[in-house]
Amino acid sequence: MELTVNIGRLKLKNPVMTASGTFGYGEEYSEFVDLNKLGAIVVKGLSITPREGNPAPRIIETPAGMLNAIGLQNIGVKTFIKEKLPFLKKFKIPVIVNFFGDSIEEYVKAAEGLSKADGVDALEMNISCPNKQAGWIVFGTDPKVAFEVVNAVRKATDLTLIVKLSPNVTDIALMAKVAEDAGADAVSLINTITGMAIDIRTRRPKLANITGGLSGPAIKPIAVRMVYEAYRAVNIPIIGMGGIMNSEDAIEFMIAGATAVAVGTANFVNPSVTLDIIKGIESFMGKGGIMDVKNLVGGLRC
Amino acid sequence: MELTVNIGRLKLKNPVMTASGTFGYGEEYSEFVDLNKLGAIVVKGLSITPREGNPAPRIIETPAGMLNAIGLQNIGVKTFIKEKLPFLKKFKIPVIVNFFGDSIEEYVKAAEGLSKADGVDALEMNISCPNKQAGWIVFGTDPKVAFEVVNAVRKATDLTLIVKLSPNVTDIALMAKVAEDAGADAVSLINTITGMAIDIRTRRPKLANITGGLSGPAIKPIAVRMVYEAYRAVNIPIIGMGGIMNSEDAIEFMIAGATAVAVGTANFVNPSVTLDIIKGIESFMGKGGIMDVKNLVGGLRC
Amino acid sequence: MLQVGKTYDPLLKRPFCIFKREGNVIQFVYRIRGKGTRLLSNCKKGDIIQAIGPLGNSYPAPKKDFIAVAGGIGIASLFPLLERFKNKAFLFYGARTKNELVMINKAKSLAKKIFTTTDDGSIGQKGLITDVLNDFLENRTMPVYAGGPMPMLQKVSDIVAGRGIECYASLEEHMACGVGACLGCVVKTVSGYKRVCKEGPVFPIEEIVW
Amino acid sequence: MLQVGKTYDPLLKRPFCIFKREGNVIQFVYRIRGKGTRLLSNCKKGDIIQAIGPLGNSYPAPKKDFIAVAGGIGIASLFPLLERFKNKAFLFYGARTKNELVMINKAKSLAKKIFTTTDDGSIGQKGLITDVLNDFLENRTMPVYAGGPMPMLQKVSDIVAGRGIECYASLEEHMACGVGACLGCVVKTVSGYKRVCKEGPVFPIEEIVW
Ligand SMILES: Cc1cc2nc3c(=O)[nH]c(=O)nc-3n(C[C@H](O)[C@H](O)[C@H](O)COP(=O)(O)OP(=O)(O)OC[C@H]3O[C@@H](n4cnc5c(N)ncnc54)[C@H](O)[C@@H]3O)c2cc1C
Ligand SMILES: Cc1cc2nc3c(=O)[nH]c(=O)nc-3n(C[C@H](O)[C@H](O)[C@H](O)COP(=O)(O)OP(=O)(O)OC[C@H]3O[C@@H](n4cnc5c(N)ncnc54)[C@H](O)[C@@H]3O)c2cc1C
Ligand SMILES: Cc1cc2nc3c(=O)[nH]c(=O)nc-3n(C[C@H](O)[C@H](O)[C@H](O)COP(=O)(O)O)c2cc1C
Ligand SMILES: Cc1cc2nc3c(=O)[nH]c(=O)nc-3n(C[C@H](O)[C@H](O)[C@H](O)COP(=O)(O)O)c2cc1C
Ligand code: FES
Ligand code: FES
Repeated sequence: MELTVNIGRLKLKNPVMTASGTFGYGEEYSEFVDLNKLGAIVVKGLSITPREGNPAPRIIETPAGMLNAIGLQNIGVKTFIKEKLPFLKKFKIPVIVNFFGDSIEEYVKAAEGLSKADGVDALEMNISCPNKQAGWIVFGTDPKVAFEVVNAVRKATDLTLIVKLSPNVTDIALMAKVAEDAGADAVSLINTITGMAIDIRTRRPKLANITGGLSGPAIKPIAVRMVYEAYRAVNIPIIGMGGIMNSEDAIEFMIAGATAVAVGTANFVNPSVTLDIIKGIESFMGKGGIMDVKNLVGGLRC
Repeated sequence: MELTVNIGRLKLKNPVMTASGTFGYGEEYSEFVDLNKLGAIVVKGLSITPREGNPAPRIIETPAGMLNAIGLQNIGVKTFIKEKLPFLKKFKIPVIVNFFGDSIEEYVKAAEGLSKADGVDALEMNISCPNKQAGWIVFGTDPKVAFEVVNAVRKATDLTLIVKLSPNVTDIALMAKVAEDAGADAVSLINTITGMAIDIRTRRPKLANITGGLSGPAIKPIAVRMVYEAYRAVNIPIIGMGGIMNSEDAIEFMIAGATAVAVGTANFVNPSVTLDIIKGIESFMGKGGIMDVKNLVGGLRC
Repeated sequence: MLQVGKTYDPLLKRPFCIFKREGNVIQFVYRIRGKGTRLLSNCKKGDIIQAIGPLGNSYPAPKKDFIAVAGGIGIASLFPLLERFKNKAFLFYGARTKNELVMINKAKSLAKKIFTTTDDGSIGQKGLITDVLNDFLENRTMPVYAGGPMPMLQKVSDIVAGRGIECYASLEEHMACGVGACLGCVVKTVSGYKRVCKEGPVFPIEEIVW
Repeated sequence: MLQVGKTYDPLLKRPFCIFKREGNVIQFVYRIRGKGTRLLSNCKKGDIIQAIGPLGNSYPAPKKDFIAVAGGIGIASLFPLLERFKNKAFLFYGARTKNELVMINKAKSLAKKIFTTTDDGSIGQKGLITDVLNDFLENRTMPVYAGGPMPMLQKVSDIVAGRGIECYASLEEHMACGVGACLGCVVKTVSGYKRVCKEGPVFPIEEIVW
């Protein structure tokens, strides 16, 4: 049975990876998961300089989902390379580093810094971040700005470049196309959907940051639809995510058009869920006589 | 205790109405709900000519939500006026008629037809419909097209005009502003979010229509956020909806900025939920010493 | 329609036939199919669940002997008929396997004659119940009442077509409201889409467009 | 962290203190607070729920007599200490009302001395446990261990501040992963945000920025 898939120049032994920000820097879950079994690991988003993040509460549960407003807290590219990468290098799986900036310059600097490091196999750029220059409007919601920042990063790195798209847009297919045109080797979607919750007794937002990102099974129907739309718009591989809780969900994303999938919130519910998903995909393929997992990709029959 | 709120020239005895498409033409729920107790009733979307709607399956449950692809099945403006309006006229509550078209001309015709009928108190125009002229791109996702269609309808009717916004946009505040500028007396949001679900065994979409609209508690955090954003952009009243299941949810929308709320999917879960919500709001006000429900509106403390 | 859980997942009520109603007691018979019915089966004595009903129509009363065709848990829709018209039914009851022929003994005692099949032959004849029905029908023109999965109903429809046989089928479709408001549960008929929860679940079989 | 339901609502595990651990048996003591704990309380004997733990740190062992301050169900975090160091604790135990002073007799038997308050005066002294603590402390410098709601902990912090008293607080924050990966459960400390699930839940109280 063939489980391998390719994302840019990466060859994954199976299509299941972790979603950025939900799996720390890998270490945190290594008690629960044999990291060597994963398709790839995607680490928490990094910026060129460390970020403190938002005050608490940062997390609120919602029906079949959760809102988070971590505020992109991270240790910065340098400390990551020094303190976290050596641990990750011990494993025989691709390490994909998620990163962001609040200006094109910061994106480029982070990409350059990470590209020089030994042990980083690919970059995933998170463009769901507010743009300092453009009045804090999110990079990933304006096609022109998105093109510009992706293109600038493309020129700054030779690594496989994955662009992580924001779902808070009118036309996800267009944004996927823009990323492709700007030189991305793959797109990943979806990032969290902006939401909020209010404590009606105090009349205050439940999150200190007022709004946060919605993730989990609640958003899966939206995410599957967006993968389906993006798949028909681009020729580069898609990494699908948003509410994947089990192997059936993962397969659903693949049929919609995802070459690989990333598991986020589900890790919190079951720390070894990624391994269950890999096993579940294998057994689904076994039962259905599917020899190559790539045959699932985009296999939707309408 | 003051429960009344105003939407355009409508005076509602309380802020709780039904969401279009989830309460039929009122009759269907009249066994469960004393319609006279509602703030207003909003009926299923009408078009100038009847529509057959989509094949089955039209409904799929999702985690804490549901997808629907009814396909805007309706009996048409004329039959509505003849067969359904007489029943609704017997009640002492405002009847708000939701309508749509697939061209500006159809919108205008439906608005004109409904405005002439005795017993229609306000119009809610659903702009989440594909535009025949603009290559079936949804009216409500392009600010220019949205302005044009709302403005055309504004000129065609003297009734209170509510514009129902699509959440499938990058900038809901902008769309609310466009509706206001084009002459809307109020905006209602959110309509369903486009989603899909796939049967992994048959590899077919679970809905005959491929995609459908996501509603229910799953989308509440997104809806509350959008109401909050729209509230800061416009001066006309907002009717908030999306996943309201109980009075606490309704109050949350009001604090975010909604003058009134509409209850959709929750009717399916509990057919008399609207009455429970009205009672719940009253008791919340009683306990909190809130004399006027309007004092909740936009009362978020950040 | 019965509430199956107390949280928002699952969200919607589930439709079931009223199996029996005596005084204040209403009985349902159901198969554990997915997560809703599984949760329902965890209910303990004394638990309270919301319910609305009865909804929609039911089979018209047969005037003479009749044929009842049940596929699996589809038997639930036919039981009230079997009870009301004891020893009048030729019951054709098929299922995938032995233990999906639920309440087979009860059914046997109510029917005039019973024919059973299973897909795997674990009890009764091996094969499809519709094949047995087809053989039995020959020139008979008794009314036919059918409840079961769509493919079975479609076969029944083919079998009775053009033979002047009165035939009613109880349909299943995904439902949200159960009261005719959402237009979610439609079936295509010769006179357009009809709501299974309101105009149905029982339809004259010749009206259905497959 | 304990799984509280079998569906996606509620979704996340809930954090609880390990109240007692003997061989294969782990005990928890919890208050029904919202929908998760309510669901948990419906568990029947034999039900299986997922759990991960133990997670994070615990109170450092006291070297002599010590003060334990518990607010409501915050007592759960202190019990292991009371059991391990019998008759060494001056226990200050406050709650809103009588029946929220859970396991008060057990606590009494383990403590050297117990002081109780309730907000409504239904048992013990009426008022806040921190006021009683404040009076008691005077010039004493015993180490203080505190578990309870944030406002109580903040008062404890004010009381011990600048008096050279060793003081540890067990904090509560909303959690998602429980293993330090999501950065969701942070508390602001003098050296930046720290994760309650990983660097905590117990922190030297003077490190916390209120
Ligand atoms: C009018 C009518 C009467 C019925 N009577 C009975 C009965 O007496 N006994 C019995 O065992 N079953 C009956 N069914 C089928 C029963 O409603 C489904 O088995 C049940 O809804 C499955 O729910 P689930 O959560 O376990 O399955 P899931 O597959 O998890 O359900 C997911 C969703 O699909 C819907 N769904 C799944 N299967 C069906 C189906 N066959 N028909 C309609 N919706 C479905 C559910 O309602 C739910 O919204 C009847 C259906 C209808 C329409
Ligand atoms: C380290 C730690 C140890 C704890 N130990 C105990 C214990 O031994 N016994 C006990 O009764 N309670 C304990 N709590 C509090 C307990 O976790 C909450 O009461 C519980 O999560 C509430 O869940 P719910 O679904 O009933 O409430 P809801 O209010 O419905 O919960 C909604 C969400 O808020 C979170 N939440 C609500 N209250 C708290 C809280 N106080 N702390 C953290 N998250 C919260 C929930 O985890 C959930 O994500 C502890 C909390 C922490 C952080
Ligand atoms: C707590 C948390 C932190 C996250 N941090 C990041 C991040 O740093 N960078 C990023 O691109 N996405 C981040 N995400 C988004 C996830 O990677 C993923 O796109 C999203 O959660 C949807 O998947 P899920 O529903 O499986 O969680 C974060 C999500 C969560 C829940
Ligand atoms: C079955 C169904 C049919 C609907 N039909 C319409 C419609 O005809 N016109 C319209 O503007 N909105 C329609 N809606 C959207 C609802 O009015 C509402 O905006 C949406 O469902 C969000 O609210 P909820 O989560 O409370 O259901 C429909 C929703 C559902 C679930
Ligand atoms: S279930 Fe809503 S119309 Fe039948
Ligand atoms: S709960 Fe995730 S870091 Fe603490």
